[in-house]
Amino acid sequence: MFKKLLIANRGEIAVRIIRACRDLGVSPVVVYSEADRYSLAVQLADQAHPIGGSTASESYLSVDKIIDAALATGCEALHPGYGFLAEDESLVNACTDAGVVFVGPSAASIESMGDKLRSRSLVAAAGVPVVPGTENPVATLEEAAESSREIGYPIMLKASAGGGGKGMRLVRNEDQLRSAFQMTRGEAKAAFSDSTVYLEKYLERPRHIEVQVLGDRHGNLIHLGERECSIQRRHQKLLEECPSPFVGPEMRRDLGEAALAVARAVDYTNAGTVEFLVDAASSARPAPFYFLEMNTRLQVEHPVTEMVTGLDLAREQIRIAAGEKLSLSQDDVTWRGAAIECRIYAEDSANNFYPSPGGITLLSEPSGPGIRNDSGVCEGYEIPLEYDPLISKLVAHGRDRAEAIQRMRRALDEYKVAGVRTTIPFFHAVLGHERFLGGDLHTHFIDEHGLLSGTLQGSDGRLPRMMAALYHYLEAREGSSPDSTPGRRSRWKDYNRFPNLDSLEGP
Amino acid sequence: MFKKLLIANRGEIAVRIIRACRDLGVSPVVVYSEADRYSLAVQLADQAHPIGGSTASESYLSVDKIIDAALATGCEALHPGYGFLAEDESLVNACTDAGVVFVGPSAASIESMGDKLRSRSLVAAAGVPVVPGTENPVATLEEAAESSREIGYPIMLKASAGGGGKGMRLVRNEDQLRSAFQMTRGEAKAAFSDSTVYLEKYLERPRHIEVQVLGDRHGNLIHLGERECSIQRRHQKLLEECPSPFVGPEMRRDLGEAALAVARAVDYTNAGTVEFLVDAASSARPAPFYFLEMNTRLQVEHPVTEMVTGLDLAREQIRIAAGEKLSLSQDDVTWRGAAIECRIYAEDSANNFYPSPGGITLLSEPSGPGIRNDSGVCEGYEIPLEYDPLISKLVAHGRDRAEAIQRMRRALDEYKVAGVRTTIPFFHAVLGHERFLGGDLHTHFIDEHGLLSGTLQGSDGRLPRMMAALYHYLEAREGSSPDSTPGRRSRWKDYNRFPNLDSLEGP
Amino acid sequence: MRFSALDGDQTVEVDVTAEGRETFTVTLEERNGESSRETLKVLRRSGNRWTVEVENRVEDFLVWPEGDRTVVQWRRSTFEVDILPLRERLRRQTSSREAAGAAVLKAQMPGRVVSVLKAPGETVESGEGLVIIESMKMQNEVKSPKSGTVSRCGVAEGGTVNAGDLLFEIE
Amino acid sequence: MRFSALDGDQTVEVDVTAEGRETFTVTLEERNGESSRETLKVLRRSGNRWTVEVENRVEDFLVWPEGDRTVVQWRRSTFEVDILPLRERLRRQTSSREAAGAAVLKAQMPGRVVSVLKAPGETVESGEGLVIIESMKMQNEVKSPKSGTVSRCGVAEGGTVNAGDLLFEIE
Repeated sequence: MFKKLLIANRGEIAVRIIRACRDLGVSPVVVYSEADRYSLAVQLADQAHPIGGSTASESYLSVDKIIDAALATGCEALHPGYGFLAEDESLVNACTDAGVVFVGPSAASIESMGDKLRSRSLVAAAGVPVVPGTENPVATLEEAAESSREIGYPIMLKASAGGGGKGMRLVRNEDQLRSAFQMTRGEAKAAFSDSTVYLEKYLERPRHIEVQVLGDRHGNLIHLGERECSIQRRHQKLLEECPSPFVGPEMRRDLGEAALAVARAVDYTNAGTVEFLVDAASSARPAPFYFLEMNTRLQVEHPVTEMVTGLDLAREQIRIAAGEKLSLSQDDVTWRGAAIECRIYAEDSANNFYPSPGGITLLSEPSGPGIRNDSGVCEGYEIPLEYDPLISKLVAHGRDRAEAIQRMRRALDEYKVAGVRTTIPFFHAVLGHERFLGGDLHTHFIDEHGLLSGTLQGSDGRLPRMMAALYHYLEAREGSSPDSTPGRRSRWKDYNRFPNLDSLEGP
Repeated sequence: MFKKLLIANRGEIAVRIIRACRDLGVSPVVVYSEADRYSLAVQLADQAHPIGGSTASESYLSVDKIIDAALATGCEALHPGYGFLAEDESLVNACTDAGVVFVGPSAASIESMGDKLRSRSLVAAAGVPVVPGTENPVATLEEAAESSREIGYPIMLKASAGGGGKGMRLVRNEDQLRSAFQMTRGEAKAAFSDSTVYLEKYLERPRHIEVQVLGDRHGNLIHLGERECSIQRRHQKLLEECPSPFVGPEMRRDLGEAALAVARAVDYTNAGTVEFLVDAASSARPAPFYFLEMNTRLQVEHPVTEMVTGLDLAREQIRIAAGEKLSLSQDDVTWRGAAIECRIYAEDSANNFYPSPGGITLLSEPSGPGIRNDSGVCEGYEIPLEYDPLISKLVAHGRDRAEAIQRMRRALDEYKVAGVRTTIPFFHAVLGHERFLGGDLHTHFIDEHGLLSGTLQGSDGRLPRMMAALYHYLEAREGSSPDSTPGRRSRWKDYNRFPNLDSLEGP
Repeated sequence: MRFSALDGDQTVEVDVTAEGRETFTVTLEERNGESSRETLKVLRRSGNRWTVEVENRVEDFLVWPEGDRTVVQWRRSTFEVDILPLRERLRRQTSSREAAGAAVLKAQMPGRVVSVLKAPGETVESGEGLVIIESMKMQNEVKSPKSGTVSRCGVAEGGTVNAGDLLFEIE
Repeated sequence: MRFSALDGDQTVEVDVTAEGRETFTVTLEERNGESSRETLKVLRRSGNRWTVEVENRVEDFLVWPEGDRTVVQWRRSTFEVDILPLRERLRRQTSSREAAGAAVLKAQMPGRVVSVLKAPGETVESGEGLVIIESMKMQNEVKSPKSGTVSRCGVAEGGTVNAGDLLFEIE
């Protein structure tokens, strides 16, 4: 096993990997940008290496700085987490050159799956269904129009270098295609330096169901069952569960075998996720499913699989990277109960999910039976403007889906965050929705059921208004000035008093 | 199901029961003594009912006040937790009289098991082995001496009304018996108003292994496997695990059947625990085990069984009390992995476990995969002088015992409590002990391995001394006065600022 | 002590009176002109968190200031309360009357000023962009609600703004 | 700034010098007369918790005062440090010299005073009980370390004491 491992990431996933390191007896080293100096990950690590400015391009996206940090701190391995450089083969190659073990698949696997058009044909060749569409790039509008007529509208126009919901556009008829075609190519060129686009049949109300796979370097490859991630907003997952309420044992086996076939097609090692769209609206049973893409890294939502299978995926990742064999075979995998994850963001769910950066002035986290909170913050932490404003991933496990939901609602009630708005009220609304309780999910669930509108703002404001008055009354009596804006900063020093030193040391 | 339930307890178990209520949609009401006014349980409940003074006898031990609280708040059921009145049949009878459902067994079951001598003969009659000893009270010294010679020294002199480690005395020879006999009788009279004593063979290095049972009012009775609680100090459990590293499938079945026979002998319903002493030092295999006592309530250490079986025991208790059937049969019970619980007390483990009451000025609780922390406190909470100074029960679950231990050590490292001393350093010492890792446990483990001595005090004080100097340097610069004792109270108002109001309102 | 709270587009009065060390009576004028009264008993206050007994129920509130507003979280909802001491409300009404005819634009959320498009003295058309503010991954252009002249600008490129900060005033 | 810390029965000197806004050099005299020096870089302070970089490692400390002592928790151990500004140590040494011959008994832990057995002016034998203090479920009798006369008594029945509080002085 490695002695030291560099965590080339931030926030909750850096904390998650620190914990896996601790359980393995590996010394965790984190990198941090200027904005993350006071983060929980820095506090929990054995060593913290600064890598410069606050923007991602100055820090977490710089391959050179990450490799320099690994070498400077004497780390033998590097875990990329998710996002940033996690699916960038140039980091893998740089690790190889520097003699640092990359905790993840090979550069070749990442590259094959990074090109969406190439991965489609690889997967189709492996006998796994892909969404009906073109096998090759469509270079001209005429070609696109002809293919679209063959496939049948609506179609999805996709950038081959895109993924994760980026670089795609819905087209419902030939009129729309005319304007969309050049626009999508132009955007693809701008975003990915590659204007290649292709066409896929658009599924109206699909379910997003994905399968976790795990492979070692000794030829062992297993799947850990599925997760359903249909609760999305603008293609960003918000709530995930394991198992899917739609999937029975037979479909689980089919999905699992398809996922393994995909992974085998690219000689996959380490943890990966094969995403499928399931056409639940189709009358066919078992419902048809189609390969969407493969994520060649640990997913944000991996804890729901951990809760149900009892495995530690981050730990398995590091073990695999160290050359060890998988700690279990396919037959050893068992699923117990159900787990749900809510992504708690510093976003105002009552106001169109506007980001709500600022200082966390109070934090009280839920606990008790079935609850796990993978947090990246602590009281006094200031959520930076620069990154994804994820506060924590709240996970509830129960004997069945109903108990997991009950426990999640209890945990959301216990979870107290002051100083920033969060998505907690939004999840209350989702978890209380009849259709959600019935398991009737699809990727447009949030829009279709009006869960994005401003209705989350509380309505009976009588007591809150009284409470606000009492607050100002007591603040006035305690001597601060409620006449002026009682700015957030004024209270800040109670929590992180270090900035005070400035004035102590003199010029 | 009940609409409202009264929780006749405090601390972490009150919080635990609140959570079970939330998961069932029952409105939780807590009682609180003056000392518990600012407790976490009061904060989380729907309703909080004051029951007077801070001492237990003025509050949590008063049957009248508890019943009055249930009636005043309109509660249909009452959960006693553990300790206080949980095993007092007078509370059960008072509940019956008041028309309130008691969440627990019948008064008759409690009474049968409360008398240790009576329970011994009931259990022996049910064909379950009891520790060799007298079947009847020993009334005279002569009788005691004769029985002792028959049984063979060392023997244990026990008060029939005792239990839980109270009212017993070890006697190694007839000389000791002479002085011990009257003393134990006198103490039994003083403590339990009952001088009845009896004799038992004393086992030198037994393991304490207990079995969780669960019975409904429809005749269904199951066991949930064993817990090992051999890590004790003065008969108080400190660390518990499930499963026992000593128990294999065969012994689990035998212990389970014995526990069910005991429960059946008293028509037991609801959750209960049958405790056994296992003579692991005996050369016989399977090792002989003997009935010790039955606890007719939820145990402190129930979470380790919950983690391994996936069940919610507090929830099952309430369901059973509401007349529902057990949610599973014996064949449905499965055990996955291993769980360990550490009882985190406000006690100075470096100083003979002296209680360390005071205010918690900083609290940062562990989390992440496999970790559950059932806490009764929050930052700013002042641990009362009046009760058991339990801060929380930290539980770690893993795929096997080794992983559970690794995760527990990680969680203990993450757990930060300032303002009071805790038993966290003690648990580091236990979990790092070779014999513990080997599973070689017995009830004198702590004494025998010198884990109570002052060696837990840190030795290399170089950095801590530097840090203390830096602390006083910065305190001085920030304007407080380090020349005077920087008393704990001076910082108090930062955390619970309400006391300030005193001076605001004028006389 | 008397306060003025906004309820929709009306202002209503709120009165707080101390009844004892930890008990307060709060009287709230309703929109229909009637008033309601509650006795709030503060069981515990710990920073932004308040545990209050109201009508025999324990209620948990989070309260913190955010710009001009007071944010109250209660049960499963978030409330933005616009409340000021009565005297301060009267003072502000006067000053806003003085500024009548001017449009004052304030930041709706915290962010970083990416680009300032207009300077004081410049003329703007209705709908023309004034400033671009970025928060995390989203850029947001603030547009002028009327045609006129920039009379005040409270932002600078590269700086940050908090909710409620003045961005532009157009006369 | 210079401090005096107790190391066993010796006092050693500690010096703290600020090198910058968040970097400090601490020099510690060792018992053998040599001294060691570390540069402590405070990454974060949040209440009682300090995250400090020392020799490229991130170290997490909890520090809080308890009576006369400073409690430091570091890694898996708890340390009680007896440290005072040098000037204060010198002042106390003088005053303790003045009180030479007197035995001063201080509370070792917080508790409630159950019973006060002696009053000022009374004579006591060595080993005789002075006061009974209870913490949670344990009662503890504090005994006189010498024969003499009670010169001071800092406790009252029913009251509470904190660690370090004066209980009795015997002359």
